[in-house]
Amino acid sequence: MAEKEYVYFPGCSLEASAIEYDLSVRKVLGALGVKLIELDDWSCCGSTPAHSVDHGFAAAVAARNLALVEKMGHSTLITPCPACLSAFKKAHLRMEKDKDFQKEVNSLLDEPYQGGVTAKSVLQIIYEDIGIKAVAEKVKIDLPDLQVAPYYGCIINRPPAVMEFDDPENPVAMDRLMEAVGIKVCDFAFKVECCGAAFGVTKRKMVNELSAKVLAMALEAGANCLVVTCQLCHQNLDLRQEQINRTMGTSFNLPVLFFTQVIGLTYGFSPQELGIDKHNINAEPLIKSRRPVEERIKEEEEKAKAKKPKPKKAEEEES
Amino acid sequence: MSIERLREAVKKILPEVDVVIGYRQGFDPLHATPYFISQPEQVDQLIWNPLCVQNLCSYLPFLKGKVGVIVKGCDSRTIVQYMQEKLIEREKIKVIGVPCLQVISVKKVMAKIDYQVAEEVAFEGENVIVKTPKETKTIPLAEVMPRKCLTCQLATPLQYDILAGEAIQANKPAEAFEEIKEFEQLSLEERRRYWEREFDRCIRCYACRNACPMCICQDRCVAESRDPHWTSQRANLTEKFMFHMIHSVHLAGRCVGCGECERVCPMDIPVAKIKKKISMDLKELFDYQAGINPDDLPPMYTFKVEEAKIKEHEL
Amino acid sequence: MRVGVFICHCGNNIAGTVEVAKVAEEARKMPGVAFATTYMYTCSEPGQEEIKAAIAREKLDRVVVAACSPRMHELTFRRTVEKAGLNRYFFEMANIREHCSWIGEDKELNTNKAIEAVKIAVEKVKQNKPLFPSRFKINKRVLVIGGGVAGMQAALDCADGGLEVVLVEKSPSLGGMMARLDKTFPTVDCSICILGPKMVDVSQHEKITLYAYSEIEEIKGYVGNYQIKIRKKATYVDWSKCTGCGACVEKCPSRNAYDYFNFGVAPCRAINIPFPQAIPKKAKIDPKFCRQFTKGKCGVCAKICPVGAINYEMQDEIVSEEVGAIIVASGYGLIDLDKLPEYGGGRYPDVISGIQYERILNASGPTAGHIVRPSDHTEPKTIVFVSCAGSRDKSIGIPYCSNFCCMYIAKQAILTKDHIPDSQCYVFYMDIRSPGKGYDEFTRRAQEEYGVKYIRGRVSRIYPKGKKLVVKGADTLLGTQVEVEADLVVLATAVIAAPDARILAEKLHISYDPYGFYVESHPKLRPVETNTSGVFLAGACQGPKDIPASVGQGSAAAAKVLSMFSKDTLESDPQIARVNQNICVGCRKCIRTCPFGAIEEQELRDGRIVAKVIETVCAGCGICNSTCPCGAIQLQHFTDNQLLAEVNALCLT
Amino acid sequence: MSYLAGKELRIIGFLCNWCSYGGADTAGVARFKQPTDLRIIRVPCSGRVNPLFVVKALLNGADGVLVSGCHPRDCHYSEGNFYARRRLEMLKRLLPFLGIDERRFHYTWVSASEGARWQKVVTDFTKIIHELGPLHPKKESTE
Repeated sequence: MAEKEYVYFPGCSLEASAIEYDLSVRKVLGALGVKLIELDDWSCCGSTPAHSVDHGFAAAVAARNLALVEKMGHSTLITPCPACLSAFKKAHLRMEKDKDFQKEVNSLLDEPYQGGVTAKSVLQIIYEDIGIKAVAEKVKIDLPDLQVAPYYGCIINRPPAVMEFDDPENPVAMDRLMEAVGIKVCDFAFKVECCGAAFGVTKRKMVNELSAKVLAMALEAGANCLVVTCQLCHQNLDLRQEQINRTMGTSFNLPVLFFTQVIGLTYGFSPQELGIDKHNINAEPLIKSRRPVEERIKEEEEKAKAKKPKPKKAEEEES
Repeated sequence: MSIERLREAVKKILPEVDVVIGYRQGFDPLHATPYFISQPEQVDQLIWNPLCVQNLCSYLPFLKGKVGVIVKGCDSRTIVQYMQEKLIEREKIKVIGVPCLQVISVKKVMAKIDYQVAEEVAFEGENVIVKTPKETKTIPLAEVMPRKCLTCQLATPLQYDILAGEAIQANKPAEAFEEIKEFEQLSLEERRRYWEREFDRCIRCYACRNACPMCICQDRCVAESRDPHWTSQRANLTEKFMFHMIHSVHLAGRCVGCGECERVCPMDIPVAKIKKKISMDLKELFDYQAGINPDDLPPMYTFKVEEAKIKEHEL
Repeated sequence: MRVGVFICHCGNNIAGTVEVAKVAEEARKMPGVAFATTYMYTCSEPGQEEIKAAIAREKLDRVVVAACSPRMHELTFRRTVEKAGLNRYFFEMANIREHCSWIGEDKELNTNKAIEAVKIAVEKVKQNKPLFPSRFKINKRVLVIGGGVAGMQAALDCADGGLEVVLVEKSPSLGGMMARLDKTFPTVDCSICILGPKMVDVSQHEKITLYAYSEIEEIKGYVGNYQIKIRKKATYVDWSKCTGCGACVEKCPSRNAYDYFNFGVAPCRAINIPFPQAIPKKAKIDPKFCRQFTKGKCGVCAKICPVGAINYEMQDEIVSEEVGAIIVASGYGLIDLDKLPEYGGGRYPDVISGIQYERILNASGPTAGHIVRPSDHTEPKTIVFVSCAGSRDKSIGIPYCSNFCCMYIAKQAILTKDHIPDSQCYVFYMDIRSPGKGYDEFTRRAQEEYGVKYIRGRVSRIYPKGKKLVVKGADTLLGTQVEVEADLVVLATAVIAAPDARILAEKLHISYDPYGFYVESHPKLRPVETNTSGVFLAGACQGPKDIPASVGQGSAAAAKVLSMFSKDTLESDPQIARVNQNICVGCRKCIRTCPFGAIEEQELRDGRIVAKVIETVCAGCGICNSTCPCGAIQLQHFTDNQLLAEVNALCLT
Repeated sequence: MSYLAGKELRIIGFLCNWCSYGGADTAGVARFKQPTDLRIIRVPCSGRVNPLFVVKALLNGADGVLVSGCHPRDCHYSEGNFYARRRLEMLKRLLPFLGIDERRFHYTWVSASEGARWQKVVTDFTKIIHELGPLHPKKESTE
């Protein structure tokens, strides 16, 4: 696979509360032969606080970073964080559509943004640019006990007109990637339901209720682990799980992993390298049964041998 | 190519046709004029040299019976276009092709000999030698080449039944519509003033139209009719402009670029320019060139349900 | 030349924003205008009398009426001037209502615009020539496209009126959507019981030729004389032999064919008869599933068939018919469930469409009328109906209302309660639309007698939870979130144009709206006519419609055809191309560009070749006119000089 | 008598009877307000519009010309707008060569049901022509 190179925007939380997401992204993309150039002098994406105050301002905060990408002579910016992503995409789109708005925003910037940058999520470039096949090739380790429910959250692919990625109601990118690295995926109805997002502080009860639902539905679907692509979802589902149990009288104990961590494990990185030990809910019991992927293949071959082919006759009758 | 071979060719086909159209000397040595040959003895007066500028094909749609015609490379596109438009029955025409690398612009020669009477004209190698009462002037052919020859790609005709001479390759750079692209560099205002200036000189003599091989309406031209009444006879710029627009639009996708219109214009108006512009656009839009392939359809008389090159225009 | 100009107030519609008196005053100054006046309602009878009187009194030889759109009243006024002894084409209309008074706010500008509109009309009318229609014979047969209830009604009415009818139905049986319904609202009587007899009448009527499982291949010609090519699709069963005994269906080993009639509620055999009351009741093979075609071996049906009707080599067949008029009743379609992902459409087996539920309710349906869940064939106790599933939803390009969902949901809820007394139905709705006769009473019965719970609000999503489906939505009356755990969810999927509606429209040269429904020639006054004379509309192909409306339109279309055919000849529109053979140079460009092949070569005595227009074939588009270099061929009433006069009126000022 | 100098410019529209003229009617019935400059000439089909009508208008005093027909494939005469599309495209490219801004001539497709679209076309086109200003500044004096 050809060497790829991307400008990388970690975003604030990946340097703090979700540092393990950053670690695992760098490990996995590294293994996939992707070179990450961290956007130098990157600043806040403007996400939630800014646009609730002023759209022009919010766009400017985001566009500053996009302008920096242009300055580096690049046209693509990738970020793991869906909130940053949507901030970039929204700013870019509105500036493109509305010339007056573009003027207004650029007037706030030292370096005007020319509109030449496409922002993509890490999930999107792994799924689309690198591709299932390349991802599968790198697998070394099998995780037989893992049964995941992929949870996409609300904004990584919505609104479709802005995000232009995957199916807005029934996204499949993570499902396919998990399957590609040999993980059992459960059919999960709550893929894009709301986890309560940033209301954790102001409306804790509501967030607990919503997150509880997501966790309950995951168990419902037969999963023993949630896989996420958004560190805010992760916070609500992992960090707050005990809180949920307390307030809702539930007793969830459901590990929540970033999809890059799961891929990382199958690539043979240790849980520590991927920062899995940083999580609140311990995933170790689920993943300790790690074994070389060859073993699984052997096992399957034997299974195949075991059951003998159906008689021709039957197939006529069937249908 | 030698005049003998041409005369042979004419003699050879004369029995099969009612008339052969060629050239002979006109009112002075510097002018050739069309010559209608029906008797063998006329053949000796037949001439062939760079003075033979006229596009003789223009007569074909209006002649009944079987006709022979002497055709230069550039003129042969006219034949092809007639075939496309079914204006001639090819089998009734005997085409005598003549290889040709250039003709000369009589106007340019006249200028060189500052409008003296030409007593003798001779061609030696790459020069034309004109004897006037005052002097004998040797002019390099290249210096008196008409515009159309500068980008000529058809040294040998596309269509012929007999080729009088050896087929030769064109030796000019291909038409790249340079002059059109150059002109389009001017501002709108400059372009507008340019055409107003040019067309203001028009005296509506209709020479351009009458010389045009594709103007098949001739005496029924709408420029002079009252029903339909597209233009009045008033001599103002608007009406002149309108006439030239009619001429150009009627030739859209049909103009074979023979340059007759410009050659015959007594006021030196670059009337071929607009047609060339249209030809350029149609080549780009429909990949079509008039007078090249007999099986083509002129683009204005056909369509595609999905037009690859035409995009919807937004406001 | 003495032109008379009549400016209409149209009550306040025009006079409100246009100074009509000023327009008349200016009109009087225009060269050639001998008389100009204003009138309150020019189209009214006294208004027309006024015109006639003025023509006589003022010796007018041309008339201009400045009023509404010519598409509205041009014909009216042409008749008026004709009654007054002028040729009807010595008349022009200036549109100062739709194109002026209704769209401009500034009275001064409107007035001036109206004055110029009059000026254009005056200049045009001065160029007008008298034109005289010729008459041509018509073929008094009618083609009906579509064998649904609207098409059958139209066919029966025409046939009873003595016309020969050619009825073309795309599917293997008559009946259309109505044949699939269980009961009909608001009377709750059995759909097929009232439709069946109609189907029989159609099949037995000696004046009706039925082509089932056939489609329109090509339509040529013009009003009064159409040539139709019909494609009879291969059924692989010789219908002249097939008795409809069904033995083949019994024995067919391929049991997983898609059941089009039942909208895939359950699979059917590769050879099948769509439903018990089908007409014609003949079997047909679906080669997509038949093993003889997929695997190249089987032949069971051929072996079993007592009359040897099976023919695997059968090919499509093209038959020609000639008719004088066409009634289009091609019906409607429904959006696919998977267009509604937020409702799990297509993903969850127990989320079904309204029409699928009809089949489940239906005694002759795949479940023999027992209400069961497609997933596990258990009886559902809680059923949720979601109205406007796709309808009134700009986001998927369907802003319109599907017309009859509110009613059939109420009906289905009532039927559900009848089938399963201990069941509970919920209906999520935006508004209850029940304007028909007895309709609102019906929806109230559903709520009051049958205890159907109506929740006003939209459903945001549906997701499975164990064996159940959780329907999550808002109750906008209580202002709360609601979640209903349902066993079965029925989506009232939006009505859309039939799949091939656009293709058919292009064959018919009729226009369709942005959604593919056919456009009637006037929304109020000409609801079954199209802008193509001789082509009429019936049923839901023109827009979502319930049964009574479709039947009504079917009869209306039939009446239009009968009245058109009450004469033996039709008047040909004289607004066609005419060649001035003295000018024509015979370049044949018009012949090449005419879309109708209405121009042919003609050799004159002097051997000149010129163009000649075939009057009955020319449709009057004028392409030839703008193609002809010397202006020899002119479209009458839209000649170069007439259009130039209009241009000059505006430019040479 | 002419358009109101200063307030309006001279804009001429050639509309096909079946689609665009109907679309303009639909807009009127719906009371969709529009600028008043446009003067409409009704033709049976956009295929009837000889490019020379547009030239004639522009040379003789029009500041803008609009041609509107049925959408491709939806022509009442099945092929008229296909010919129109080719011929008018040729003209649109030719005009600037003669020094006339190509924005002064617009051709488009509006169906009988698209009243709102018609309103937008008229409004936008009129706006553009007013931005460009009169094509014949000395018009009054020249004739």
